[in-house]
Amino acid sequence: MSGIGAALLNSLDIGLLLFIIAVGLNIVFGVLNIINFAHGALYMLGAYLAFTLINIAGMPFWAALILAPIGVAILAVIIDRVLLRFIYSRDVADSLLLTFAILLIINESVRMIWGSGIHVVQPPDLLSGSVQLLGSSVATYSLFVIVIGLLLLAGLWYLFNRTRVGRIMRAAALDRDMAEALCINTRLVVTGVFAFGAWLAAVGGVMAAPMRALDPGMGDKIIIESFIVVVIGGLGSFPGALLGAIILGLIHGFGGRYLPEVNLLLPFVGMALVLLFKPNGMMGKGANA
Amino acid sequence: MSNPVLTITNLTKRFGGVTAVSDISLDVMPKETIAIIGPNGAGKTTFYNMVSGRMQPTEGKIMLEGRDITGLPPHKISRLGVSRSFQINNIFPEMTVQENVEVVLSAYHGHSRKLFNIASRNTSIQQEAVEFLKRLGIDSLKAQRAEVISYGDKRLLEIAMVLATQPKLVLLDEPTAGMTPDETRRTTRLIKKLADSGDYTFMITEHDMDVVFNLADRILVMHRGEKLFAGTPEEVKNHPEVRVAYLGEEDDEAVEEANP
Amino acid sequence: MKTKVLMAILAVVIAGLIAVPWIASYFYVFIFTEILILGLFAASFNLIFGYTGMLSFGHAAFFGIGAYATALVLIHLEWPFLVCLLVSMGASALLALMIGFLSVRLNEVYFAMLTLAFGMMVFAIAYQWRSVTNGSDGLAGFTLGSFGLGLDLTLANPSVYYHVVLGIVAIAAIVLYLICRSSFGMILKAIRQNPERVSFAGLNVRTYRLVAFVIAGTFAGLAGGLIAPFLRVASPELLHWSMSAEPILMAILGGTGFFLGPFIGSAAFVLLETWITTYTESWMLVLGIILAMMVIFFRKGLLGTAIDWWMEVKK
Amino acid sequence: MKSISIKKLMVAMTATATLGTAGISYADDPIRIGGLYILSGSAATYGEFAQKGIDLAVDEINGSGGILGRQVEMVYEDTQGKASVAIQAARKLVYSEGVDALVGLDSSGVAQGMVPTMPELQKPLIITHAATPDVTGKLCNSFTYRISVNVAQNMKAAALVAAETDATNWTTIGPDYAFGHQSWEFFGNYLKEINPDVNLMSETNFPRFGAEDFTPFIDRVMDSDAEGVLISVWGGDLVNFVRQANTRGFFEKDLEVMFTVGAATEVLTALGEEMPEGVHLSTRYWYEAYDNDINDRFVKAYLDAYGNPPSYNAEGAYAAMYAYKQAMEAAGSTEGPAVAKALSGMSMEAPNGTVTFRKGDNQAMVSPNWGVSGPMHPEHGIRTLNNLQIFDGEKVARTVEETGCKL
Repeated sequence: MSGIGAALLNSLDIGLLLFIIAVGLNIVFGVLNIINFAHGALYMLGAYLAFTLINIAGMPFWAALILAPIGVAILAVIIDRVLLRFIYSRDVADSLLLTFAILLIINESVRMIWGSGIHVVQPPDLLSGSVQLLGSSVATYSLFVIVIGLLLLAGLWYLFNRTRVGRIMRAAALDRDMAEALCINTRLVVTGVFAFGAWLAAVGGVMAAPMRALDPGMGDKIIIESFIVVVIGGLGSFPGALLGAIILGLIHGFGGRYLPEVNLLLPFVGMALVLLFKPNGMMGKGANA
Repeated sequence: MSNPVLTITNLTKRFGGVTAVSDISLDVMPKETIAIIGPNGAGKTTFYNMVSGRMQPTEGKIMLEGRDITGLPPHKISRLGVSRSFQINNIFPEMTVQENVEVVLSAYHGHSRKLFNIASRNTSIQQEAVEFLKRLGIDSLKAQRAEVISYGDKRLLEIAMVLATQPKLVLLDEPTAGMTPDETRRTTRLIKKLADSGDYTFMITEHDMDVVFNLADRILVMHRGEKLFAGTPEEVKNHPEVRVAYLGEEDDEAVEEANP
Repeated sequence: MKTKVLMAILAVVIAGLIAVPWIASYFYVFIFTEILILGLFAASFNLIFGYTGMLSFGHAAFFGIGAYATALVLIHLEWPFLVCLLVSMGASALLALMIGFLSVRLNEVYFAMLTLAFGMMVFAIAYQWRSVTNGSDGLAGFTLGSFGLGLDLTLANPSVYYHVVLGIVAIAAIVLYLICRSSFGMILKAIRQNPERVSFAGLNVRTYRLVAFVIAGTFAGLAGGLIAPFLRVASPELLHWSMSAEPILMAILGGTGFFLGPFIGSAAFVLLETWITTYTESWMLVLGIILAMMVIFFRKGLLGTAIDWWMEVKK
Repeated sequence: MKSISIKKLMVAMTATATLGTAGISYADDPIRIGGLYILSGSAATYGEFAQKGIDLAVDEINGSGGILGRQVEMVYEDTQGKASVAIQAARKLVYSEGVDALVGLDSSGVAQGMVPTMPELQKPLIITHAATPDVTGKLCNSFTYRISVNVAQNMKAAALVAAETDATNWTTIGPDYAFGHQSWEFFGNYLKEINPDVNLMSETNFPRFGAEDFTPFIDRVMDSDAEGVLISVWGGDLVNFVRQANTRGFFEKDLEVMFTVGAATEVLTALGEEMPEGVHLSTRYWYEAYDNDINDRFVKAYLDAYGNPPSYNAEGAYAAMYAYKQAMEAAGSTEGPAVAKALSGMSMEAPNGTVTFRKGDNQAMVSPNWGVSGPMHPEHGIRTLNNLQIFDGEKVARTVEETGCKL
């Protein structure tokens, strides 16, 4: 029984981490109609910046959690102004290709700056070690990830439901025409949304840094996961991203444990099934694609 | 007279709680031109979408020459002989004007399944395409890329593509929308000529009442998804309810729709 | 005049390709083998991308399945190479039929995501089905026997293998070219520009997309069958999504609007990689910058840009 | 018009014809040696350490007159841990860069794909890291040598260590490719031979190489009846694994934990104190295990140059350069077949003592090292190894007949 409890908690921390990352991807897609292939690279940048701030500059983890995402968001503003502005009016395929190019550039830059070796970020003392919960030992840091994930979830919920900006974003994500009417004309909103998506990716990166070894391939691993989350939940849907992330977390947590022979296959089977039977995702619009 | 080309019975379309088209019945006789009019949101386009297979009706039946075509996908309905144009230009922008028609012709003649012929050397289809362009008076544009020709010419090209499928029934969705007065006159004349040739059965929606009264043998007036009245142009002109519900607003509507 | 010039250029290029083993250093035999195989892979992809307008992110599934089919036949049955290639094409055609049947119903992003999912499912199966595929290590250690048709060719000799690849890719390219300029090909181009109009012309767009998808998959499988003996290994990375990205890059680089675009793209890609990695390890950085420039400013690709430039000069 | 385009074509053709003429070397040119390592991704530190070892050897060799009076020059290519990439990289090194010999290979999967192609290249390859028994077994050939410990040798030693413990129920966590699966297979067979009473559990764990999350596998082992676990995870994966295992309390359980490549200093350096005390760690070379002049000099030079102690990968790569020096000087040439022939049966002095490439399978008779992790080293920032056991390389090796190699 303790096995299931542990797997459940493990699923939850992976799921909430994936949620933080994927919801950024989803907002960018929803409002800007851009599939941001470089989203994983921005997540990686968050982690590496945290590494520099903590291990090189000697800052505390908390400072990195604030500063690194801001740094990435600033970079996102530059990317948006220098590159993406050319392709907002074009086909989705073009944005996929351009952001793929950005991914290549960021990946290689990370390799040049930080080297291709493994780096490790220590969790803050307060959060290292483990506690007993549900009869099994759970990493304190996992609980922290879950707490931060839930806080962000609450924050995003507030943003989307209680603030004007958020409501516009959410409405725009569900209705492209409205997006065009309300947002696309406003360059500030476009840049802001892209930077916000990048900020979320980077928060995910900083959160992941103490759990994962850093290497320049870490962004590529997460981007496909994020695609799966977003597709399962529904492109452009905010609650969908949460549902998709939890489902993928469960697939990882339980699949690796109880079905290790096919654990690689399961997420993609889930993704395909959703696309086949509910192309807009579990929480997407009802209409067919 | 002969049997109707198209028989529509109790056609209804609901979106959630909204009824867009409600209980419309209509017979279309061979070689006649029937116009469907009504203010914005009257359900004309939804009606067209159901007849052409773009939307599934909620209720009702559509029979084409005695054959049930209700709910068939567009390509099947098109194969059976209903062809339509759209309010917005619907052509192949990167092809030449002539190629646009050739695509439709090769689909019609079944060439489209050929993997190893050389499309650009099919002279019979090329000649036929030019024939259709001539019929619409745009054969001089045949070598132009379709995206560069004028708006009015694009609409004529689309009509040429519609006719190229040798349809039993031609649906034209506001053929003169957005045209200059000159283009409108030219287009009306062309359609009139085609209708008078006795080769085609037309169903037309239109805002421009001059065009409607000029072309239509019969008119169906729709209002809020329902059939308000059906009759000859004369009857429609004199029908008090129609005048109140629709004709009075004509000018405003036309302006609104011409600037989408 | 124009066609004559084009034919002359093409003749010289083909003559140059035939002569590669004699005029270039030995290393370039390998380079050009790779260019031809990846060129065919990219050209097969362009049938659905450049012509039909479907952005698939799972095209490597067919490439990889072709490689695995040839490797498995060589290991277990030791059939002639030509038969291996037919098996590869058959296997990938079947897979393309299955994946395509389910995928062509969706559009744009949804199509891209579904093909990505299916492609990665094939990857995961190859990765975890150790008893057949040897898992992540892939199948290696197979040797080429006879060619088939009673031809006596020493396929193990890289120069001979290069000429075999050149011949097969040339035939495949001609077949693909004929398909592109057939009435069917014209319908595909029409579908890319306006699928709705095509269906209102009485054609089932899904059927046409499916046929195009299967043809593209089959030729990708042929390319895969050629790559396995060249690489000496059929491994899961041939099925990975990043392998699916390569024909996309090549098609964009060369020009999606032209039949030869993907081949030009393949050549540019492989040669640039070879040359740039000699000077710097940051090949991916350079590639990223080039790709960004191509997407933003030269969407017609190298070939399209070159032709535009040539037209300007002529004026 | 026509004449212009033809002229352009001529220029283009001339350019094609002069596409490099590498491959010809002259007596006073440096000897070029190609290094094939993982230089990117989660295992890239291994390539980095190997490069450091090689650079050290090359500096020493060049400083004392080079090989056959010629300087040595290294050319590296990244294998990315993929066989297809490695094979193409080797072709580039041989045919384009004109290298005389090859060293490297980190991954068993890469080695299995690459080794069968060596006779075509006609250049010798000394494997310095990849451990699959097959490449000096059923896939062996006269151009392929290995200077490092293979899985069979290391697992024989591991079985001897395991037999000393009280554990009878054994399972494994290993990367899902040749290395992980072969480690478990050889370990199990040898352990069964020594002690028929052990139970090799059918529930094994093979997470994919490069997987980020090992917790499901860790939990699975913790919930099972396992008393002993053989862990062949390595590289960045091992760093991730140990940190995640720590948070789950994996090492506090009453488990015999054996890391088959756990004493790689790359990993120990990255982990520092996070590597727990009291677990069995193996390495193919432990820098404090050998008391000889060459080792003293090597370790000191390495520490001076890079600030951390050398790993087995660094040592293997370092020794491989000296192996080439000795073989090329014995052959009196850099011709591939001649150098390969000279390597066969050759004995040399290396940091880990006298190393002999056995004639029948070209496997070097080198010793696996096993120990138990102890307190932190006061200067090197890594765990020390207690109860160090140096197994005789020859005794833990399979016989030539058993390898299946027919040379």
